[in-house]
Amino acid sequence: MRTRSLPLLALAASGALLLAGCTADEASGEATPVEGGTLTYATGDAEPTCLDPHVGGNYPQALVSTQYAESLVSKDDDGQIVPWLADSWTEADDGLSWTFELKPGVTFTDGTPFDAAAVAANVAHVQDPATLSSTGYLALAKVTGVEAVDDLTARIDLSAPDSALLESLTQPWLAMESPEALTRPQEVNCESPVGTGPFVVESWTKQQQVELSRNDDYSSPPADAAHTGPAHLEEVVWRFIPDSAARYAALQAGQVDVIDNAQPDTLVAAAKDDAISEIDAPRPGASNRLELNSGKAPFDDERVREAFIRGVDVDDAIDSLFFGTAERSYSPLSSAEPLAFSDPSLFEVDADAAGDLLDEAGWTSRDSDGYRTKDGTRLSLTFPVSTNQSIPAEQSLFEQIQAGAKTLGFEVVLQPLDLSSWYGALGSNDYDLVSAPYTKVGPDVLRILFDTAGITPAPSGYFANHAQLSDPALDDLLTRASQTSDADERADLYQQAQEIVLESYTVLPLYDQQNHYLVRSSVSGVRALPPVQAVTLYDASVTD
Amino acid sequence: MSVAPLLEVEGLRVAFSGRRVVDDVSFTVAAGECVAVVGESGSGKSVTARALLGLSGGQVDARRLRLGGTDLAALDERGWRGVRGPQVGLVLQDALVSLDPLRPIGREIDDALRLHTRLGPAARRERALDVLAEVGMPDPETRLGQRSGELSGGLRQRALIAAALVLRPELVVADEPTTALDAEVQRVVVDRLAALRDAGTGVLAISHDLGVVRRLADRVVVMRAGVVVESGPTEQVLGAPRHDYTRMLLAALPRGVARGARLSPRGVGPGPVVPAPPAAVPSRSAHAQAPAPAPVPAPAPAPAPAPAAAPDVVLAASGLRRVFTARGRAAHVAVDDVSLELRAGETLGLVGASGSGKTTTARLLLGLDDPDAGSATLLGQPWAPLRERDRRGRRAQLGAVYQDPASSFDPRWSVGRVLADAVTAGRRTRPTGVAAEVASLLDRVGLEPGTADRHPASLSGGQRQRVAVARALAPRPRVLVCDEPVSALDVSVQAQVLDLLDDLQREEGLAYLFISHDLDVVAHMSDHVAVMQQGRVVEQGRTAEVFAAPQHPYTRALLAARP
Amino acid sequence: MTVLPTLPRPDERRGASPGRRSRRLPGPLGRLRAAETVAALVLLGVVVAALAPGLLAPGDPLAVAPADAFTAPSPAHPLGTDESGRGIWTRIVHGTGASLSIGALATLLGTGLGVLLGVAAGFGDGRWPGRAADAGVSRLLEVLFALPGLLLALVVIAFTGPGAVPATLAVGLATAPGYARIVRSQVRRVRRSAMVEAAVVLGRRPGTVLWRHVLPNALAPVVVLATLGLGQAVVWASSLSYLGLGSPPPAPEWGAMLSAGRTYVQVAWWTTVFPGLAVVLTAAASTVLGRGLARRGDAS
Amino acid sequence: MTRPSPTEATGEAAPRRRGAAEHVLRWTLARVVGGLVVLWAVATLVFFAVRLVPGDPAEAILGGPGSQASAEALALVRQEYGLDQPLLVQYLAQLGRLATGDLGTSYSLRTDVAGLLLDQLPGTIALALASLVVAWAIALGTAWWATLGGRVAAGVSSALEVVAAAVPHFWLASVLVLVFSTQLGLLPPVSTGTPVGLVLPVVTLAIPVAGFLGQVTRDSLLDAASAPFTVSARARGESPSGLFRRHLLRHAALPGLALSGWAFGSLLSGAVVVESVFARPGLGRTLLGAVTLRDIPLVTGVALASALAYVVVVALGDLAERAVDPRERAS
Repeated sequence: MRTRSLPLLALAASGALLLAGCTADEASGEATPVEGGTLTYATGDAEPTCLDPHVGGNYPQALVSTQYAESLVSKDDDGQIVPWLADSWTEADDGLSWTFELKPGVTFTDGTPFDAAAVAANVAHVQDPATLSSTGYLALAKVTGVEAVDDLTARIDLSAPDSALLESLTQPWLAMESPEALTRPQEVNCESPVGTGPFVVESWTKQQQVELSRNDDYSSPPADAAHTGPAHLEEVVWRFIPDSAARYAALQAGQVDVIDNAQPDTLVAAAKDDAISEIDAPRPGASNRLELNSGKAPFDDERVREAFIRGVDVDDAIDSLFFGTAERSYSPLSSAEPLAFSDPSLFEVDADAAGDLLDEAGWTSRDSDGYRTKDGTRLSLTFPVSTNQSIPAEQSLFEQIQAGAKTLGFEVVLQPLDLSSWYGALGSNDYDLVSAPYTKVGPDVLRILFDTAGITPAPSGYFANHAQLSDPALDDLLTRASQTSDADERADLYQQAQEIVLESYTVLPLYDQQNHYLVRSSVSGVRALPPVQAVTLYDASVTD
Repeated sequence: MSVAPLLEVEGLRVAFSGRRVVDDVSFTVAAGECVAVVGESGSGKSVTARALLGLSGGQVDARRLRLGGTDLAALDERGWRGVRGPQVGLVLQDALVSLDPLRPIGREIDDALRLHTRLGPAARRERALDVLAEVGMPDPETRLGQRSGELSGGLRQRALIAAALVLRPELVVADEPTTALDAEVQRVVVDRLAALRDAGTGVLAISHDLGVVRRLADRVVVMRAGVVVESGPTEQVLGAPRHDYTRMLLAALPRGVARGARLSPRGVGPGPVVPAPPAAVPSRSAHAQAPAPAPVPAPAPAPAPAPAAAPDVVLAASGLRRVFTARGRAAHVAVDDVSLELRAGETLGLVGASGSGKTTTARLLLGLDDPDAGSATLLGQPWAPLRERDRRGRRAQLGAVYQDPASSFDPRWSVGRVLADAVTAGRRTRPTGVAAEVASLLDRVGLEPGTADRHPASLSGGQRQRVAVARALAPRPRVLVCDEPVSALDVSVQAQVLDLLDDLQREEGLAYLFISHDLDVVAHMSDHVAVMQQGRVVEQGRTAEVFAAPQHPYTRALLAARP
Repeated sequence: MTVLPTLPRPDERRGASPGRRSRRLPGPLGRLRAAETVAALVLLGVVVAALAPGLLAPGDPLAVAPADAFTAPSPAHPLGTDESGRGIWTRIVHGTGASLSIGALATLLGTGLGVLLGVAAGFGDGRWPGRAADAGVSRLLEVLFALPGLLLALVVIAFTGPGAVPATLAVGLATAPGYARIVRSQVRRVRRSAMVEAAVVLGRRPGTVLWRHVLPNALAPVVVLATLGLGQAVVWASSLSYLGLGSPPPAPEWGAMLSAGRTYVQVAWWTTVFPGLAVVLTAAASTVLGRGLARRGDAS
Repeated sequence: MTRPSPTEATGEAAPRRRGAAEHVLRWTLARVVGGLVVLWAVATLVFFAVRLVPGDPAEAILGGPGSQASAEALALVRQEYGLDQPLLVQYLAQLGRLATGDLGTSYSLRTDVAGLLLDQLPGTIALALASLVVAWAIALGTAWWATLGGRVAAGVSSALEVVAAAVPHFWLASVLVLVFSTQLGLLPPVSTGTPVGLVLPVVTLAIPVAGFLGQVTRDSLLDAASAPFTVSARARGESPSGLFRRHLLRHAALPGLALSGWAFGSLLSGAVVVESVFARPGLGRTLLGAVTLRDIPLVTGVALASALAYVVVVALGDLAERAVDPRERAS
């Protein structure tokens, strides 16, 4: 569970371009969609424990719930917030409330009307501790309550201005569910959540599949959908096939029509297969990167950090392990973030310079294994790797980094750990290097990842500032960026912040958070829904 | 009876990967005639028998191999299958394993009918019932559904014969049909085969038991090492044997041979030419607690008189009882109120059918099992029941010789180690003195000194039994318990081992508890005899008296059943 | 003909040497002897690879060369290279030690535990202490059997967490009940044999009997079984690595190599096929050799 | 001088039929009690093993330290799972719950374990039983071929058995998918719920077990083939194939039946891998997920379920063995 994302969506400024390329989308324009038919989708993400995205709140839930539950607003490919269940919205002048005009005539698939009371019930449900929501709960941190002004007008009250609210509301984890259905016991609601979406959860065979059927009364597509009215597909089978090779084999054999989490080698194989096309939809938020723990030796010495980052060449490794499907990143943010700032010059590999830096830092002698030492201490780096979150290619990449670092005189100790132990290692500050993917819409992710406050662990022991970067100037930039309403100023502040992060040599950016879908050519209309790039099958149709 | 013989075998040779085990064997069997092939282990008699059914498994060739009108030598596998069953029937020894233990005997009999006739199920069942009745099977209806394991030895042997006879073959080959059967059952089987012969069937009986052969066979073929050494009418071959080997076989039979008289010719086999002089025996009086009889100088003339002094009771049992209980079954009384007395220098024979409690009695007396009631004394001291701790110190006084010596040796140990272990009572000391004593032991049982380096598994059955005797002698015991010590041996080897035991008794004044199902052997070996039936001793007394004038009906039945 | 050829055994009478088997199938037997030679050679190679991997593959199993990644088998890399450009052959050879030692240590642990439990259960003579031990151990074995093999190993790992040491422990524990059951029956067989009775009649103490007769004779088959079991332990250990519960990467352990290679099966079959063959070959060779030893044990 | 078995002494009498019903009852009772003891022991072992694991179970329930669970949520969970009670109370409560069929709630799936297992069990049982049947078919088929096909067949089949027994499931699965799905396109690479989808998983699971059964079968086959009763049968004119069918087969199958508990266990073990690779729902996949996430209630549940299945299968194997071999066995 909780694969490759620790979802904590927050608001980011709107109005920038998303770069997601959707090849299947282009193909769909050619023919009129076929009505009816069954599409089988195979997900490599872990099977959700609950189909209600309010409960917990992770990417696997986002993927499947996008088919049956809808949010108040969405984002289009250009990064603009677009109407979905809400037709329009206004922010109060004091920024302490937002008023949403809801789309009329929408009903949940159990017949309950969608109205302002429903919005209030959903917010209350997410905020109820018994729901055990984590992602949605935190996204609504500043929400104090929902007022039903009238049937179709809902006002969300805030404890403080929150310019991230709209983007938070685009997320599947805050999708609207039938208030009637939410009154059922949680186990029941987890099995059969009721939304307003184009499909309805029919049944859930654990470890096998979720069966979804068309919602024939569907009337609430997001503003950027390709058509209106009910979905083309009559039925969707949502299968869980965790094994990457098996998933691709099933796609090849035509047993399934769409797969997610396509691994690099299958992308290469698929590129040669005319019957299969690819959708590359990198997730928003941070890029995939190595974080160097500047909070303790040896990385408390910036020279050592710089030596590591400039001494270890990762380009060849990324190229060969990902078969050219992943582009090297030089930014702390995903390329899906319009405000991402790159500075390749900081990452030019110069092994000699790196060696000099290490000499300078006092790591001059070498022990019998060839590792550098200082005062009898080996230059050793502990690197806990979450086997749940890092795909095999990534784990191989770490092995190659380990080998590359060895020539520099670094000993990198890889520790493959299950998720729980991995969190434990981070919590006890028992790491020098770590790779922790972070999905979040907008550059505000930088505040979570690099603000000094992020070093202090939450009561549970978890903290997000793995680089343990503590820079008052940076903190100030990030705070100001989150408060300004001027787009240009905001962009500038975020660029300055990113420059500070990159120049601190606490981050080695690798590539975007990979999110590749493979689609059989018999299927058209499949696209990734921009907010979190989860697939939507609303416009999809099958021919065969 | 037709003039042309039913079976003609001429120049039969069988070889296994080049090694010839049957060489130029010729004989004939006429309808209504019983021909017996006799010989010891390795004589090739069983291979000969199986070659007649194409089941030898070796390379067979013969100048002439005809059965009735069929040229057996020309048959292919399919042809053989047509002959086996309808023309030749085979009866093997020990039906427990010669009938499929997982199938009811009815099915086994039915198989033959199904394979070779077109009869329907009802008719086949009828035939099976007929043939079972014919072989004297009581309550054939019930038996059809039973498996060999559920039948007694006699009944299952009858079932096996029935399965061979159901197709009315012209020739029946019986391979050791009576071996391992109790005397009474042997007799039933022999009678059945005799009846078959009288009804006009040709019978070829393979046996090592000359007593059976004498009763059954019209003619005898004596084989040795794959070659026929002598053949002719039974009276002639057994009454006036021409060949030394035949004479040796006959001499080895203990029947009617006086107590103490030799069965084996001197110099035959590995036995000592002259028994070891008593001087070779280290002083043993130090070990003996009870006054030991003076060793009789060897070689002693037959029969050895009991020591003049009042015979001491060395081993005594009084009211022994042993009950076995198994879950879900009724308790089984294996030994019931058995009282015995064994005197120094004497042999007490214990006879009875299998399951009569002989072996359990032996185990109780050896202290391997504790009686539920009753007691035993050894050399006048309490022996059973007793804690093993208290018994262990006196174990040296009592030795044992088993039917199957092979399994009583640790397979990893050489003969020398086995004996050294016995000599030193388990301690690992005094290597030089021990070696001499081991050599002396081997000499006393008539084995080469070099035997010490060999492993029991590489020895012949007779040699193994000699090693077992040597081991039993090593602690210098006063009493030996011999449980069926010769039952697994060929008759000539049996003769040698019996002679060895006799010699040792004379030389060392040993007392034997001698257990056997073979009345002749017991009669030859024992001074006193006890007859057991269903756990009880039904009769005991001096051997000569019991055999001459049996009092108990069961003893009479046993004696009458002797072949 | 020679279909199921059955030689007559004239001197074998009922009751003679029970427990000894006589199998005389000339064909397969002759064939298997050749197979045993091959198996012995394979295992010899495996042992050499474990002790001195440099002899067979001088390269560094951890040295990465991204430029050489996914090279098909070629003279330079006889079995091709993996995702990091490391030679599969080099990694298989250098991984032998890890793979084999997990299997061997697990087998050692399994047989050790098995012998302890089996002797405790089997040596009693049906009276009080022995009987209670037998009942207790038998129950325990039944419980362990109820969690078969890999399942027991997985349950153990659920508690210990993954890793090479837990995997060894887990496989060792998982194999122990099997060995224990066999040791128990062997000890009982020898305990009840005429050999032991003969020793008792000669006045030997129980300790002497156990040490001199029962243990050596009962444990001889265990050596054979351990040879057979070694192969299975290697397979299990590699299964655990495959499931991500065994040796951590980048250690060249066969199961871990397979697990990593399976990701790339679409583009580089050799990363999966050859480490798998190493497992199969080792397991099969130890089986063949174990069976050969067993046969020899039967025959002597 | 081995101890005489009491049966040998039974005279000409028919076997004891007295108390046959009583015997069956006794057998059944012993099986049930034995099975319960096994389940109790498994539950106890697992329960105390759990307490030896470092870390806060309540945190694990909420998804590990990374879940940022609030103190209230932790308290809620502790109370719900009774983690604040003394150990003995927890143990007794656990046994009490187990006795009523309540296996608790999965940490990771947040669902009722018993219900989940009930859903998962049939798939695994079907897979395992189908594989058992196929394994037997392969083993006996090979034995048949080896028996009748002469030396070459005997050698080849023997080699095949050894290799089959040595093949790891996960590797076999990969190779089979590569060949039959990717290359030949004959069979679906992931399970479909139709019989066709069952082919590859079943074959994958069956082959190694067939290798073992084949080896055991062959040993007993050779023993049976050299037993005197085969001579008797052939002396009646029985053909080699008749001999195999009517006599040898049963003898060959006996030790295999005795091993059916083991074989079933081996299949359950293999199911862990096979279910994952072929994306089949089942106990094995559940267990793997539970182990990876250290989901103790689920691990306990799977352990109990497999122990229960094992106990039942062993009893069935025992019944089958008795049916094939009615010889009364002492123990």
